[in-house]
Amino acid sequence: MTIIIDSKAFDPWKVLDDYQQNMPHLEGQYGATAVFVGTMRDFNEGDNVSEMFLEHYPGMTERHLENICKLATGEYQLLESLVVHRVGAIKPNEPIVLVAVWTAHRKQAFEACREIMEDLKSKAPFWKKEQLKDGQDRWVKKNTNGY
Amino acid sequence: MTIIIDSKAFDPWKVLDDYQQNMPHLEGQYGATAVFVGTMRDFNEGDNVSEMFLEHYPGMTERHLENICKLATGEYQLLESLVVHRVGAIKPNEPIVLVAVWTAHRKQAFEACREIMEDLKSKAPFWKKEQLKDGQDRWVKKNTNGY
Amino acid sequence: MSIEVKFFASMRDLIGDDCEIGSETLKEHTISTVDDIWDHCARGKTRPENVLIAVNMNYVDGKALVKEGDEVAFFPPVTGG
Amino acid sequence: MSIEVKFFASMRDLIGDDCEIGSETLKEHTISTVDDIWDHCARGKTRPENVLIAVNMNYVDGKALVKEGDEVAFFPPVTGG
Repeated sequence: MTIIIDSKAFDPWKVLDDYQQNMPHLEGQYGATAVFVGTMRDFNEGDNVSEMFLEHYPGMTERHLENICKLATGEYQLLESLVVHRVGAIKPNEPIVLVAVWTAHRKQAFEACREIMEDLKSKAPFWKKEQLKDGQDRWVKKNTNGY
Repeated sequence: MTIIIDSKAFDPWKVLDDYQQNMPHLEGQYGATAVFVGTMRDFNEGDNVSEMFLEHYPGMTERHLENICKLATGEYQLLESLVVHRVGAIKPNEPIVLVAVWTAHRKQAFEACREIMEDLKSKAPFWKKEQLKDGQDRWVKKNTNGY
Repeated sequence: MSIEVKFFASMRDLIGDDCEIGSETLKEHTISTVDDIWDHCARGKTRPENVLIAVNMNYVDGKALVKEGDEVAFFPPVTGG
Repeated sequence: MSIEVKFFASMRDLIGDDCEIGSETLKEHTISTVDDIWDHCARGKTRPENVLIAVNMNYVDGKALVKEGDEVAFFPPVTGG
């Protein structure tokens, strides 16, 4: 189980490649890997967005992400899990979040990945401020429901 | 929309990296990517499995995978989709299948990825023959339900 | 023109190689449905209940009609992914 | 010992910087719940209905008791991911 909060841009496929190479003890055990990547779009609620700033609550954010992954690990028998989340200034087309889980069977992988993502969206203290193309900025007021 | 059936081993993260680099027209449009990777385990139904052989029905398999992706594209407004499936001899810890979809919003990505995977498991003509550690081989009789 | 009949995976182990049914045979044996094809090619073997059938790569059931030029396939439940 | 009060995102724009409530002030103003903390630090601002509250990084509601040494945070609905 690994939680990374980072202000640097990351390549989700490179991160997954590296992470999986450090799982030799799980070779032959996992039959299913489910991954979600959230990427910054250049439009939201009908407006063009040129940049975004992601604030978080240092300490609380890490703790809640850890709790979310621990709960999912028990409920879905996760063999491994990885969450990476950007903070700070983000440009369109850059990944914001990566959630990956490894399980024996696919049902658990699909459900755990989605549940971690939804819990993150509703409980992990992150806040987005969008900078619009016209120069204005605004806090995103609420998340969309993912179910 | 791309369907690949290949007898060579593939690295899912490398494949995704390459594929996404050829999607410049979609930059800033997709907010969600959902990925599933099915990997060969070294045990199944209580037995140690040393190798697997994957047979398919050339022509029909491609066609049904295309149909599955086309249906999902309409139902879930997929911006892009990719399915890669191994055939032939496969060793434990090698990826068997990769399903990836790109959408504006996460709900569609999660649901489409899972639905494509379930449809593939129930409709795409592939058959697994397992070679057990004790030298015997056997056809896998049926798939587990993923819901 | 003839009908090409294919067997895959455990169905091939059960029945044997693909079989081709020529025009003459089709007429002589009044083969008009998938069920007729099985009876002709399966050499007395009982068809497993869960067998899947495709005509020209589309799923059909045993009552489906076949005609010259068709490709018919019998196979067990699929187990890919 | 004191209570540290933090505001995040739009809540910081609304209220201003973090505030620290010392022992003396806590006693003088009989501050014992999160609601009391808001009234003391928010300078008359109405608390938005959907505000989230954490004490020592755990979610609580306005009736939650606070004590010296606690860290209290007010923030809007989270919007990460």
